[in-house]
Amino acid sequence: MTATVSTPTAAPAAAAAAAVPKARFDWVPLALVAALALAAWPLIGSSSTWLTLTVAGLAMGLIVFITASGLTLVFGLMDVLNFGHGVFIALGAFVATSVLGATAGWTGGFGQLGGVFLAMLVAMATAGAIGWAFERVIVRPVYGLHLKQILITMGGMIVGEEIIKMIWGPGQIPLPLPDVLRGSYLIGDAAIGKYRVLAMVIGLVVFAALVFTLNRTKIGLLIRAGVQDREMVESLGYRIRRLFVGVFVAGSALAGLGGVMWGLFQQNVIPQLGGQVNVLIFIVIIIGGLGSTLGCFVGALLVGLLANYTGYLTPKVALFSNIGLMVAILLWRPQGLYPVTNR
Amino acid sequence: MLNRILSHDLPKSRWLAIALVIILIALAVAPFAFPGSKALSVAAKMLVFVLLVASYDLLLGYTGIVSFAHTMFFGIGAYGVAIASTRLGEGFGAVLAGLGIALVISLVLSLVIGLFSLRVKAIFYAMITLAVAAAFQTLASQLSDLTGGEDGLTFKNPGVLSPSFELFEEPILGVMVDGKLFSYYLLFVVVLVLFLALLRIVNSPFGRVLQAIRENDFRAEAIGYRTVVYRTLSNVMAALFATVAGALLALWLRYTGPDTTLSFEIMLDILLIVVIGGMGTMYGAVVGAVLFVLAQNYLQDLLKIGETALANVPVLSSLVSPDRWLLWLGVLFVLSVYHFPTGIVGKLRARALQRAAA
Amino acid sequence: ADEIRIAHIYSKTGPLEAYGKQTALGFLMGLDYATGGTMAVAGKKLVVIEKDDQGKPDLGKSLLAAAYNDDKADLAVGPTSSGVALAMLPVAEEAKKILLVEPAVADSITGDKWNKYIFRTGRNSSQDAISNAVALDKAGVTIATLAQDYAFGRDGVKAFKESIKNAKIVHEEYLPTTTTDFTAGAQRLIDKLKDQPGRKVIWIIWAGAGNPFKIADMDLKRYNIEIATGGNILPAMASYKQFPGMEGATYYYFGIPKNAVNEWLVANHYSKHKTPPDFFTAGGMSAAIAVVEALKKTKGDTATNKLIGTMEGMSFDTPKGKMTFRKEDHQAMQSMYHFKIKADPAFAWGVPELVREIKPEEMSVPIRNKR
Amino acid sequence: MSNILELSGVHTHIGAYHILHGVDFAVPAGEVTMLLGRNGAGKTTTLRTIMGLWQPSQGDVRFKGRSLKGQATPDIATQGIAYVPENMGIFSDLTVKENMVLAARAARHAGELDTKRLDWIFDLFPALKKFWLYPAGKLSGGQKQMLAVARAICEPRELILIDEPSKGLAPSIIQNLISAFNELKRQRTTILLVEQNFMMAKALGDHVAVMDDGRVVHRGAMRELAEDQSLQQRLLGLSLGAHQ
Amino acid sequence: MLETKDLTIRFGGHVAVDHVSCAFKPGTLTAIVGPNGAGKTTYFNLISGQLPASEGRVLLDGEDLTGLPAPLRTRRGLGRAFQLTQLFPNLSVRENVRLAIQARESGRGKGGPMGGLDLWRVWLDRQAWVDEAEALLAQVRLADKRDVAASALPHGDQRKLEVALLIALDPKVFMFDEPTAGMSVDDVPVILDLIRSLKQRRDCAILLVEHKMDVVRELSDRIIVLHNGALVADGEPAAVIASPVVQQAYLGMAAEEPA
Ligand SMILES: Nc1ncnc2c1ncn2[C@@H]1O[C@H](COP(=O)(O)OP(=O)(O)OP(=O)(O)O)[C@@H](O)[C@H]1O
Ligand SMILES: Nc1ncnc2c1ncn2[C@@H]1O[C@H](COP(=O)(O)OP(=O)(O)OP(=O)(O)O)[C@@H](O)[C@H]1O
Ligand SMILES: [Mg+2]
Ligand SMILES: [Mg+2]
Repeated sequence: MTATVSTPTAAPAAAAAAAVPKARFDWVPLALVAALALAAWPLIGSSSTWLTLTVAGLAMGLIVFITASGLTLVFGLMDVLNFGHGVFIALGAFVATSVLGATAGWTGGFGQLGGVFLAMLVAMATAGAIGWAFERVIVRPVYGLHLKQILITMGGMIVGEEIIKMIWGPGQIPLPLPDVLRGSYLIGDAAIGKYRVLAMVIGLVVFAALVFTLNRTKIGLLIRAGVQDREMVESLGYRIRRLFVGVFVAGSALAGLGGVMWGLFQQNVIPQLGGQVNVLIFIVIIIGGLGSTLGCFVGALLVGLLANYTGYLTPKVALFSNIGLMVAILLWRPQGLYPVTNR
Repeated sequence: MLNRILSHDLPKSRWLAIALVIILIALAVAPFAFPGSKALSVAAKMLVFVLLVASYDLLLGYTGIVSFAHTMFFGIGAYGVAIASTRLGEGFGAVLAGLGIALVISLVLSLVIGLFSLRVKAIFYAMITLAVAAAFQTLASQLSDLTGGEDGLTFKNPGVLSPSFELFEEPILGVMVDGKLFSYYLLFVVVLVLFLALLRIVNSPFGRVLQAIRENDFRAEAIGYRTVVYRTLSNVMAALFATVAGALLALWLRYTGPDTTLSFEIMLDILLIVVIGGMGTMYGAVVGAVLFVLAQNYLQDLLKIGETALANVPVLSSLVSPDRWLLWLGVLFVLSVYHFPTGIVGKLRARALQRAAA
Repeated sequence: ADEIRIAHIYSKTGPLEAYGKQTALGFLMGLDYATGGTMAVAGKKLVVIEKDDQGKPDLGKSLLAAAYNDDKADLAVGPTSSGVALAMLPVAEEAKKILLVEPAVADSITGDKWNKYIFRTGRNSSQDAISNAVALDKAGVTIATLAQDYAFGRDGVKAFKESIKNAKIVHEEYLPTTTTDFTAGAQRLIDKLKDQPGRKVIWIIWAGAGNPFKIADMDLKRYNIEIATGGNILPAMASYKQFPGMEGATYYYFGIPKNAVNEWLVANHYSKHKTPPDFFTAGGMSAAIAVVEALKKTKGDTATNKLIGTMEGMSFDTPKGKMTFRKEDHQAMQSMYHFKIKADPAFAWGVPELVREIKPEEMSVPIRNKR
Repeated sequence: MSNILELSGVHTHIGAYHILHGVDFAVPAGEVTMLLGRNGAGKTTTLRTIMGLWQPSQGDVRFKGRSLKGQATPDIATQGIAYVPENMGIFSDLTVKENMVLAARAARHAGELDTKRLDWIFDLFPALKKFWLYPAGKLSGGQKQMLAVARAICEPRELILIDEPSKGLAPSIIQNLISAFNELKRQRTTILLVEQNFMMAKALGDHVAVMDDGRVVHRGAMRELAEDQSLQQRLLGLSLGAHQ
Repeated sequence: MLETKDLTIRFGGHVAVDHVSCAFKPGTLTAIVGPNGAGKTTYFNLISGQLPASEGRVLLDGEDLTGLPAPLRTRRGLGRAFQLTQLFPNLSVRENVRLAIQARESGRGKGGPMGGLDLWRVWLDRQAWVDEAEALLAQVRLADKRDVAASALPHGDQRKLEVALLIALDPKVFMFDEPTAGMSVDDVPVILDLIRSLKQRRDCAILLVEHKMDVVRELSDRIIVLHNGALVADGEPAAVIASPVVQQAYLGMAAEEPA
C-alpha cells in the first residue's frame, strides 16, 4: 500500500477565524413576553382590564425577580444552589416590620418613603451580614458539591426559620403599606397600584445593576473561573475566597431587599414565608436557565403575567399555571430560556 | 446463610453490627418490651421510615439522583389504601385493590417523570421534582371529594387489623393481643422483607451499575450501559417501594392526609435521615430512621429538662425551649453533613477499616 | 385516684404555633378562674398534661392515644388544626374517653365524622358563616364572595349562602390558597359587581397566609363596593384598620362581650401579659370552664358515660357569655358579634365595634351528624 | 549563582496518606531545573506543596530566602510564581481570551494585555489565535495544554512551575515549546519543569532532580544524567533506545 | 470491518471533521496523527457516538450505526479509551474493571435473561467476572492497587486503568486516544505490549491516536493523517512520515499554519 497524499488546503487564518462564530443575542424569549401580553388582549376583551392585569403582572414579576435574583446570582456565578435563600427573604421581611414599626412616627409622603427605603437598607445590610456568616459556616465546606449544598443549605433554612420564630415570635406580623404607597393611579378604568410602580422601578434598577457588573467587569469572569477550578484561580494569584464571600453577601442582600418588597406586597409576614416563596423562585430560575440573570428576569415576567391572565380567564388553571409554564418551557428549551453552559 | 440473606453486604463494623442487632430485636419485641401506645407508634413510625428512606437511598445514595417528589409516591400509596377503604368499605380486598391501583399510578407517574426529565442535569431534576411535588399537593387538596382535602381521610381497617379486634380476652405477657398488635407485626414483616429485597437490589449487578452511573455517567455510557434506562428503572423502583411504605403508614394510622404523607416537611425528614444515617449504605436508612424518629419524639422532652435547668438564663432558655426542637434538629443536620459526610454508617465503617489496618 | 388528669394537645410548634399558644394560655387561665385558683375539683387535683402535635395529624393521633392509655388522662382537650382533630376522633371512640375539641373549626368534626365522645366549645365554620350572613343579610344588598379554593373555603361559602334570605349573591370567587397577587380575582369581582344597583359587598372568607384585603388597593370605592369579613386574631386585624366602617361578624373580640368572666379575663391578661386576650385565648378559657363545670356536676367523677350525660345540654358561662352543648351533636351554641370597624389610632389594629350580639337562637346551625 | 527556591526536608500528607518523605532540592535562579521520576513518585505533590495547595507537615519551602510556609496560595502566586498544573486547570466555560485576561493580573480587559507578548504567544501556539473567542472547554486536548502554558507566560514571572507540558502535544508544537522555554531562559526566568519526555528534558534542562517514592534520590547537572546511561537505567528505568 | 463514509461534524461554522471516509481492517493497527486540534478525538467521538454526526455514516461489519446512541455502539463492538481519563473515581480499581466486564457480558446477552438488568443475583455470585478483573489488573501492573479508589491513583496509573477498561470490553474495534500520554517511561512498554498482543489476535481493528512518532513508527501498519478535520494522507507508515505534508505540518519546525 502506498501513501495517498493530498495537499492540505492551507486554510487562510482569517477565514478560519471568521468561521468561529460569536454568540448572537437571543431575542426569542423576550419576544415571548410581548407575545403573551398581546395574545391575552383579545381574550380579555376590555382594554382597561387588560392594562390593569398586565401592569400588575409585570410588577408582580419584577418583585419575584428581585427575590430570585440573589439566588440566580449565587447559582450562576458560584454554582451554589442555596435552598436556604428563602430564609434571607423572610429575614428581610421581618427586619422591615421592625424598621417600619420604629419609623411609624415619620409622617408625610417623604417621611414614609424614607421609612421604606431605610427598611430596605437595613434589611439588605442585615441579610448581607447573616449571609456572610452563612457562607462561612454552612456553604464554604461544600463548594462544588451539589448534593451536599442542597442538604446543608436546607439545614440552614430550618435553623434560620426557627431563629426568626425566636426573635419575632411564631405568628403572623402585619406589615402595612405606608399611606403614600396605597391606592392606585387611575388611567381610564384601569387601576395601577402605586406600590407596583415603585416595585417596577426597583426591579429594573436591580436588573440593570446586575447585568452591568456581570458583563462589564472582571469580577464576573473571576468568579465563574473560580467555580470551575478554584485552586487554579488561587494559583493565578487571586484571593477567590473573598470574592466568593462578596457574591454570597450580595446575593443574600438582594434576598433581603426581595423580602422587603415581598412583605410590603403581601402586607403581612409569617416565618414560613421563606419556604413558601422557594418553590416559586425555583420555578422562575429553572425557566430562566439556572444562573442566567436575563433568563431569571424573563422567567419572572412570564410567571407574573401568566398568573394574572389565567387568574382572570380561568382561575382553576391559575393553580397550575406556574408548573405548566415550566413544563412547556422545558419541552421547548430543555435547558431553560437562556441556558448557562456546562450546567 | 446470613451472608446470603444480607446479600454479602455485611455491616463491616462491629459497632454497626451490634447496633443493627439491637434495633432488630428491639423492634421485634417492641409491643412487649415497651408497652404503651406512644412507644408502639414510635416503633411503627420507625418501621415505615426505614422502608421509605431505604427506597430513597436507592435513588439518592446509589444512583445519585436528587428528587423531591419521593413523598408524592409515599402519598399515592397512603391515599390508595385510604380512598379504597372509604369507597369500598373496610376489608382486605379494598386494601389490596387500593395498593394495587396506587402501585400502577406510581409506576406510570415515575416512568413519565423519569423519561421526561432524567436526561437533564441533576440540579434541574431536583428542582423540577420539587415543583411537581408541590403541584401534586395542590391537586390532592383540590380533589377534596376523593381525598378529603386538607382534612384527609379517616377510615377503618379490615377486621383483624382494627383495634377493636381482640383475639383473647386476657392480655398475654401484659399485652392485649389485638388488631393493633397484628398491624404492627404486619408492618414489621413487610418492612423486613422489603428491606432485604432492597439490599439485594443494590448489591446486584444492576445496583453496581447504578453506582457507576452516580460516579461518572459519561463513562458508564461509554462502556455500554444505557444510563437513561437504569436511572428510570431506579426511579420507578424507588417509587414503588415508597408507595408500599405509604400504604403501610395508612394502615397503621387508619388516617391519610396531606400533612402525614405529602408535605415538604416529610421530604425534609427523609433527607435528614439519609444524610445522618449515611448515603449509599442501606443500613444508614435503618440507623438514621431509628435515631431520627427517636429524636423527633423525645428531643422535646430532653429540651424540657434543659429549659428547666436554664430557666434563669434569658437567651439560652429560649434557645433550649422545647418549642424550638426543630432548631436543634436543624443544627444536628448541618453538623452531620459537615462532620459525617458519610453518615453514621460511613463513619463506623471507616473506623473499623482503620482499626483493621492498624 | 385523687387526681383528674386532663391532656391538652395542641400546636406548640408548627404552622399554627401562634394559635395553639393562645389556646393553651387561655385554658390554664380558665382552669384557674373556674376552680377559684385551687386547681382542684371536689378535692381532686387537676393535672394538665400538655402535648405538642406540631400540626401533624399522625402525631396528634398517637399523642392522644398515648395520653389516654399511657398517661391515663381522663379526658382530652384540643387540637388546633382541623386536620389533626379529624384524625383524632376515632381515637377517642376507641379509648371511650371524651375529647373536647377547641379550637379546630371543621364542620365535619361535629358532623359526619362525629362520635359521641366528641364535644366542641369552639365555633364551627357554619356558625362563622351563618353569623356573617345574619350580619349582612338585608334586602337590596348585592353580595359576591371571595374564598380560598379548597374544602374549608367552599364549605364556608355554602353555609353562608344557605343562610342568606334577603340579599342577592351574584358571584362566588375562589382563589388558590397560595395566591399572592389578587389583581385577577379582584378584577373579576369588580366586573361582576360594578353595574349592580344598591349596596355592593364583597364578603371575604380567608384563613392563613395571603392577604385578600389588598384588593382594596384597586380603588373599589370608585364603584361603591365595600368589603366585609369575619373576625380574626389581632395581628391579622391590622389590615382591617384600612377599612373603617367594614362590617362582619366575629367569634370574639376582647372589647365586645360584657360579662364577669370576660372582665376577669381581660383584666388578668393585661396584668400578666401586658396585652389583651385574643381570639383563641377566649376559646381556651371556655374549654377549661366547660371541663370544670362538668366535673363539678359529677362531683369529680370521671366515668366517661356519666360525663357525657352531664355535658349533653349543659350550659356554662364563658368570656362569650352563656354557651350550651346541644344534645344532638355536642356543639356548643354561642353568641356571635356583628361588628363595624373603627380606626382608632390607639390600637395597631382595626377596632371592631359591636353593632349587635347575634344570639344562638337567631342562627339555625344545621345538625349534620348521623346520629 | 543563588538559589531562588529551596526545599528542605519537606513532608506532605494528603489525608491519612504520607506522600512526601523529606524532599530536599534547590532551584538555581535563571536556569531550568528538571524534576523527573516515575508515575506516583511525588512530583505533582511537590509542585502543589510549593504552591501552597497542600501544606507541608514538616520541613520548609523558601522562595528568595523567605519561607512560604503557612502562606495561602494567592499570596505565594503574587510573589512571582506561575503554575501550570498537571490537569491544565483550564476554565472551560470561559473563552480563550477570558482565560488569558485572568492570567494577566494587571489587565482589566483584553485591551490591556501586553500585545508584544501576545504576538509572541500566538507565534508559538497559532491555534490560540484562531480560537481566541472560543469556549476553552471545547478546545482539543493539545490546544488546552497550549493555553495552560500560555497563561503561565503571558506576563513575566520569576519562577514558573510546569507539570508535564508536553503530554498530548504534536511534535511540532513540542519544538515550539522548547524554543519558548529557551526564550524564557534568556529572559532569566527560572523554570521548574516536571517531564516524562526525556528528549525534552535533555534539550532544556540545566539541572535535574530525580524523585522516587516521595524522596529526591538524585541531584545534579542534566548533562551528567544525559550522558550516563546506567544512571538513567537505575533512576528512570530508561532502557537503551528508549522511546523518546 | 469499520468504515466511515463522509463523516462530518460542524460546530457552528467550524468544521472539526470534514468528510472523512476511511475503512479499517481487522488485524491492522491504524495510527491517526495530525496536529493538535486536527479533529482526531472528534473523529473518535463521531465513531463511538459521543457526538452526533452532521453528515456521513458509520458502518460496522456492514451494519449502519449512525443513528445509535453511544452505549449501543459499544455493545455492537466499538470500544473507546479517552484522551482525558474517564474513570469511576470513588470506586475501587478492581470494581472499575469489573463493571466493564459486566457491561461486556450483559451486552452480549450473557448476563442472564434480563441482561444488565439483573436485579436479583448478588454481584459476587459472578466470581468469574471478579477473577477476570484480577487477571487483567495483573496484566497492566495494577494488581497491588486493586482496592484503592481510582481517584487516588497517580496520573500514570489512571492512564493504565483507562486502557484496562477498554481491554475489558473486548470490542471488535479498539480506539486508543493517546494511551501513553503522561505515563512514565518504564510503564509505556507495558501498554505497548498489550497493544501488540491485541494486534496479534488478528480479529480486531485497532485505531491509535498518538503523538509519539517512535511509537507510531514501531506499532502501526498504516497511518492516516488528519489536518483541519480533513483526511490528507493515508498509507504505509514510512511513506506517510516521509511525505511533505507530514514533515511540514506535523513534525516540521515550521509553524502549524500561517497565523
Ligand atoms: N488526593 C490523593 N489522595 C491520596 N493519595 C494521593 C492523592 N493524590 C496523590 N496521591 C498519591 O500520592 C503519590 C504521589 O502522587 P503524584 O501525583 O505526586 O505523583 P507524580 O510523581 O506526579 O506522578 P505522575 O507522573 O503519574 O503524575 C501517589 O502514590 C498517589 O497515589
Ligand atoms: N464540542 C465542541 N464544540 C466546539 N468545538 C469543538 C468541540 N469539540 C472539539 N471542537 C473543536 O474541534 C477541533 C478538533 O478537536 P479534537 O479534540 O478532535 O482535536 P485532536 O485532533 O484530538 O487534537 P489533540 O491532539 O490536541 O487532542 C478543535 O479545534 C476543537 O476546538
Ligand atoms: Mg504528576
Ligand atoms: Mg485529542
